[in-house]
Amino acid sequence: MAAEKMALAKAINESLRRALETDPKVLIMGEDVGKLGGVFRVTDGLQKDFGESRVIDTPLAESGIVGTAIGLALRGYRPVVEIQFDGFVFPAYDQIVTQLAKMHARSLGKVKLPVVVRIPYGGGIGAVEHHSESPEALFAHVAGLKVVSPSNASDAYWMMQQAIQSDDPVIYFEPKRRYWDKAEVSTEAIPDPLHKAKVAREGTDLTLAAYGPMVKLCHEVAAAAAEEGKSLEVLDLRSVSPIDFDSIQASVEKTRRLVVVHEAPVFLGSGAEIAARITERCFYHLEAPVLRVGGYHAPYPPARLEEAYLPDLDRVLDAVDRSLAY
Amino acid sequence: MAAEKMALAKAINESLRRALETDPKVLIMGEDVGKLGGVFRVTDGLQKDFGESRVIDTPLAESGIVGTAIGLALRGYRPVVEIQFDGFVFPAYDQIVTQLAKMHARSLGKVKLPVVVRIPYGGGIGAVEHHSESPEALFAHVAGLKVVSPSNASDAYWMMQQAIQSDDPVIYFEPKRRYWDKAEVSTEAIPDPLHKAKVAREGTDLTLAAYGPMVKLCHEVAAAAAEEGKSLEVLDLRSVSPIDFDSIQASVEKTRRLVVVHEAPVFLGSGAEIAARITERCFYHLEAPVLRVGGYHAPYPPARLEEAYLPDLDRVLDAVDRSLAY
Amino acid sequence: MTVESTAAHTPRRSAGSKAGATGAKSKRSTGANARKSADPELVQLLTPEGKRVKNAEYDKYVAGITSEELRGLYRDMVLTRRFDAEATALQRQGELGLWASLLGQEAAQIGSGRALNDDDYVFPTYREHGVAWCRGVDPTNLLGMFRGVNNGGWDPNSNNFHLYTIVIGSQTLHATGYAMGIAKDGADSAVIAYFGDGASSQGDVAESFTFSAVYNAPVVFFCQNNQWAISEPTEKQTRVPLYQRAQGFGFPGVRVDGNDVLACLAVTKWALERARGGEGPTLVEAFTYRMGAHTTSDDPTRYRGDEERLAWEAKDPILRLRRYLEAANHADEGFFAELEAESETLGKRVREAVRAMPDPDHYAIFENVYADGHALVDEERAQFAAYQASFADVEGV
Amino acid sequence: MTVESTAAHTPRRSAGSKAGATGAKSKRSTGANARKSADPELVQLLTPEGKRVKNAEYDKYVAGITSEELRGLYRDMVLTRRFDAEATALQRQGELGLWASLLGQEAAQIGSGRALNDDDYVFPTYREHGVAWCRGVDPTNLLGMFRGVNNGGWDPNSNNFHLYTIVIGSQTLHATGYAMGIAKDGADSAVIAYFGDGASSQGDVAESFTFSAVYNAPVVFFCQNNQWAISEPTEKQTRVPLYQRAQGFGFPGVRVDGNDVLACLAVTKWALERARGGEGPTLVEAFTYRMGAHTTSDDPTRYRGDEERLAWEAKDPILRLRRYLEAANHADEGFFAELEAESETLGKRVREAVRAMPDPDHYAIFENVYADGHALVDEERAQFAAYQASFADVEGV
Ligand SMILES: Cc1ncc(C[n+]2csc(CCOP(=O)(O)OP(=O)(O)O)c2C)c(N)n1
Ligand SMILES: Cc1ncc(C[n+]2csc(CCOP(=O)(O)OP(=O)(O)O)c2C)c(N)n1
Ligand SMILES: [Mg+2]
Ligand SMILES: [Mg+2]
Repeated sequence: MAAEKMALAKAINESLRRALETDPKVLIMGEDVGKLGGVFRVTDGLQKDFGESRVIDTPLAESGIVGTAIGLALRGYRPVVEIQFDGFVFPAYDQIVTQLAKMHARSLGKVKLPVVVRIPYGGGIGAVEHHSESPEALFAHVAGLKVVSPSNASDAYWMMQQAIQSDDPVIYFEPKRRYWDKAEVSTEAIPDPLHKAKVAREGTDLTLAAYGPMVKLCHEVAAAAAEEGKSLEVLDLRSVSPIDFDSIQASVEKTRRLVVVHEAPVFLGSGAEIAARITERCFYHLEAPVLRVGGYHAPYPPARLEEAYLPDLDRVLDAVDRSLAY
Repeated sequence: MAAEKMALAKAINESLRRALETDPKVLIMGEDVGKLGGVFRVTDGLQKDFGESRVIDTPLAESGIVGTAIGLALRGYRPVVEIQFDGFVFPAYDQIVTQLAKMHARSLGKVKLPVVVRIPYGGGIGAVEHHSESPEALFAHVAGLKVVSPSNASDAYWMMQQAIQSDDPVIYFEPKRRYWDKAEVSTEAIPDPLHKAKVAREGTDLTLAAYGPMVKLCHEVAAAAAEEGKSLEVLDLRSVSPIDFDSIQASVEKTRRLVVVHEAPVFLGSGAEIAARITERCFYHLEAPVLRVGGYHAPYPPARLEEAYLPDLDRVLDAVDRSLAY
Repeated sequence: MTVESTAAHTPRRSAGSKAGATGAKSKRSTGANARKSADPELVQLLTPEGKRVKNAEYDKYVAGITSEELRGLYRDMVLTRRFDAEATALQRQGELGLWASLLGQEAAQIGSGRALNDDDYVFPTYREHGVAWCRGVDPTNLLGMFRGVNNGGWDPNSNNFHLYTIVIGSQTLHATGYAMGIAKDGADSAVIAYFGDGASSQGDVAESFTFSAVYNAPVVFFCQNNQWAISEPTEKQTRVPLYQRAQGFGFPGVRVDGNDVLACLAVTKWALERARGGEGPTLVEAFTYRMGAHTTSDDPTRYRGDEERLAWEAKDPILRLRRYLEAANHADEGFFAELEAESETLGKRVREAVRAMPDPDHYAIFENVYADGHALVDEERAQFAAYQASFADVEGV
Repeated sequence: MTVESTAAHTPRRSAGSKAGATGAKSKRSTGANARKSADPELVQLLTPEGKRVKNAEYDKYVAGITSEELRGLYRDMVLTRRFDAEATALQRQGELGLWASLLGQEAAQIGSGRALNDDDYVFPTYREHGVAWCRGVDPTNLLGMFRGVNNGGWDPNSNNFHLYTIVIGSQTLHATGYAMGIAKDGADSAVIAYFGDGASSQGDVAESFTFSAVYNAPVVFFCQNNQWAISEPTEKQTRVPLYQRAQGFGFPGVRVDGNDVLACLAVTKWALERARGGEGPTLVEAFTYRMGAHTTSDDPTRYRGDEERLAWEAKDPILRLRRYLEAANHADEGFFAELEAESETLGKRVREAVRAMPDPDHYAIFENVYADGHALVDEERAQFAAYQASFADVEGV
């Protein structure tokens, strides 16, 4: 059973299971991760099979979860902690930014903190407040953290393996609205490096760069554009810290146009950094400024407005047209 | 005594005093703000003159400080809270991001939270860990907050008046290494709007954009460049949310070159947004990519390394040269 | 439909307000350690069988309660449960995206809610539909966020009932700050902050205990221990009864039978009186049970069995009061029949109001982000308008 | 210079380890409520005058203590104070950027530090120089961050002494997690987490109480209540004695005379024994006094008077033990003279070591940001190198 079609949530579940099996130091921690298997069932069945001492239901306190995970890592464990929803990571922000991110440097390299923080993120599921946000830039700005987000089940599986094996803290953003999307997952494939972008679709006229939930949208955009005779390249960035600028640059040197798409607000979102750096690297190659499609500078809106708030086919196509019009 | 030369810290002190005098709803809260007058003496003498019920020493808990300030604002008060140092704002980050920033929208405008969060920030004072950071981008990315930073005593005075009068939460970043710099402060001048950038020095060859502690450096750079016959314009942005892009655009349309300088790490710092947006607005005007000078993607280093970490005259001049070389 | 109209018969100014509201002070004012609590003592005034039991300390707070007031409490609980059931049904029909049911917690909420005066202030979680009812908040207002048309949106000052807070524990600090403000104003009102057993673990809740104790703020912390935080039983949050938490912060804590509306009324009145009398914060732990799922998204069969629910059903708060009302002749058949009809009317009204609730205009995204405006929001709104207009052009062609 | 060499005479494995380490269990195992505490009771074994007083509960933990061990405790305190004074002087001379003095807190730190076994683990704040000494940490290591050449930089595993933590309260959660790990490993060691009276207000500290209680983690919370958090007296953090905080979380708290090294040793040994014996966390509040400024940047004359300091000087921890040693003939003149000389040597060594401490290479900025590397750091390092090289070019011309 080396390859199987499975949903993204199931792929993470299988990856966690494999990690628990292979390394006795791996722990799962979080609110409701045990019997319930998490509100999205990502940890389904793990406590049953690995016991309460490896799959730990914690008190309702995110700072406590990350803070004790740090202590467990100091003792030699490799905790994988779940934050139940994007909007609930902030009580843990202090522990993540001032402790998790900096302890390796503080110790001049003597301490390693192999902690993975799993955060289901993004919108599109019709949820109430604080359940649909995309705060990745708030972590990527902070040195000492690595930030990744898979777009499909296969990457979800392998990137989780790599995140757990990493000796650095990894913030692993799970595209919750893609949890139920299925894809072929080979449990024997040799994975790409964790922080390497992938050309998800080749094209010549313009590059669409995205990660997590927006990669699927970019595929749809490229397909729609193809019908109009435009050839778009889709880059799946996979990592937001570091960002694989070499791959973006290579693509842009070919297509000469770049549109970045993310759900997070555009203002100071990861697209800003990509635009700034790629413009610097490709100043004479770019035929148009790097354009960005993302959320607005507003709190994530109530469910009945999220369609208008989130990047969609038309908005990305609009940006593509604007770029091509230069 | 309508105009007086005073240090930046003293200007804030005078501005707070004026606010306490004018509006009985204004409160000062924070750790050690009372008898001690704050570790930088910014609130010196205020408790003595206005009493313990208006100038409040709080328990040592930043989330509690901001959270209770929100409650006081709901009751009609206008709290000005002090976070003792930049690196200690993170325990309050959840209250700031999920409550302070969003309650106005959550109430569809019925609730207003006129809370000012004062944060002495930035390096250059030879301090220990967590005392020299520049986290402004982490607040500017969040809708619902306004973020400002004065560069001189006069702005410090007036921007504090305006921040307190604002019905929105304002994160007021104080350039701690400039606390002792003196400038003329007129307590009767009609101030510029809070979020408007100022041309601090006119020039024609290149625009330097900065705010807070880096404005003084940019003046030094411009003076040095002038000796080499280069005419640099210095823009004091003053506000990081919103950013006055119109003023930057106007300057760049004239000079055609832009270098942004801040102490915060370059990666996803405010310079990224400025570069991205100005490139979009001025695509055909720019002779060179927008260049950025700032901190590295590393935890703020120990004091004996900060000189190498922080932007200085040579590093900014280097960027100016690189820009002019395009 | 407004609550006011449906709730008109009920005394809003605080049930049992004629009860002896003094005299308790001398006994209580020993402060922090007044309530020694080696063993959990559950304050109970009505047994599950509906028998009124004596309580030397708390009887006085409901001593003068009238039949009408008792019927009012019953009516509040029945209508709240009915509203709650309607909302659950509306979620199943797709009219709401989510619903957090209060089923089982009616006594805790109505008892505490009816202890309040109009000028007291409430900081709820996301489940205080019964308290909202007592405050006269239009239930339709509560449904907006669950339908996804807004994130709350009511004016907290209309009924001194703050917005629902979803981030667990945050509102306890807002409540404390508000109470500090009351003290500063020299006002004699009080604040009540609701939170759950799970929330008790959050740092913010501990900080609110610290601040309220240090500033002696007039706030009642009302913890509904409904035994569960989603799938986690209370043992995952604490190894001793939660009401004991208060003592270490220097104020009293008390555990009350959260399914006994009279006891909840009495204990909350006592705590509010302490607050108003300048004695500072109190923690009330209402020992109750979440009879339904955490929310409509939850599946409790994954983590708890039926026996527990059955045991708690026997302690049902509404049934218990009904037995008492009937046994003590506080209500006749006509009352119950009329209430049944009123219940139906309420259900129908809520249903209709929700179905009629319009979707917000897309431009609402850009509204109320700032009170004083923000250049970036203006720019994005303009871009959005231009983008929308581009479709109009296309459609116009 | 290493501590090991200077500290060679002192029994590192825990002073008084021969003392009866059993027997306490039966009395303590009632758990949370074992320590009823309506009034603060201060555990004291040595009066300020150096008189040994009996204590039925804690005597047994120091019952077998030898003269040599007592002299060891004295020597630890004297050398720690000397080191501390030297560091303060070095700050005045510009060799350090800042110093956080432990003056006055020697007994709390040495007493608790010497209660530990080698395989126990310590999570300090930024002021635990005396505990570091007990652990055999080279004092020079402590000075690096205050000189500004690093942010700590020692290997916590070398002496089971974690890095200093500046963000108030954070380390109590790390300590709890570490202790959870010990329990998972089935090891019989324990963890001690230091924090201050001010820190007690931080949400993180409350969360560490919750987690350690729920998981029954083998951790001792050691709060040095030195009466001040910078300029704020303890009343700004709590209105009841801090040791009482523990009870509401379900574990015992005890207040010990923090200027009495014997009492601190005994109480900490008791708490550690509880931890190792599977009885979970304990809170020890060491009631002591910060005799100096908060740090060398602080000016305490702005917020407190002399009387207070004078009152506490009479309770000086070192003087008190000296009186006892002399009165009970545990030490002679030779010992004190020798210690004075050793003290001088230590001061000299620290001075020389600090002055010899090189500034770090600029490239250190880019080191140890990540364990596995990061493309952006590599890129910035390369840019930095190119930029540096551009000067070399200029200078070369
Ligand atoms: C900070 C935060 N973390 C996690 C959640 C997700 N969540 C919503 S309700 C809940 C359980 C709350 O339990 P409790 O406090 O007992 O209240 P109850 O739901 O039982 O009324 C959780 C974990 C949240 N809303 N906020
Ligand atoms: C989160 C945080 N807020 C503020 C500070 C600034 N600060 C440093 S020490 C201190 C007082 C600490 O008091 P206490 O916990 O009693 O320890 P002590 O210094 O007395 O040993 C403060 C406010 C900090 N280091 N961390
Ligand atoms: Mg609950
Ligand atoms: Mg202290």
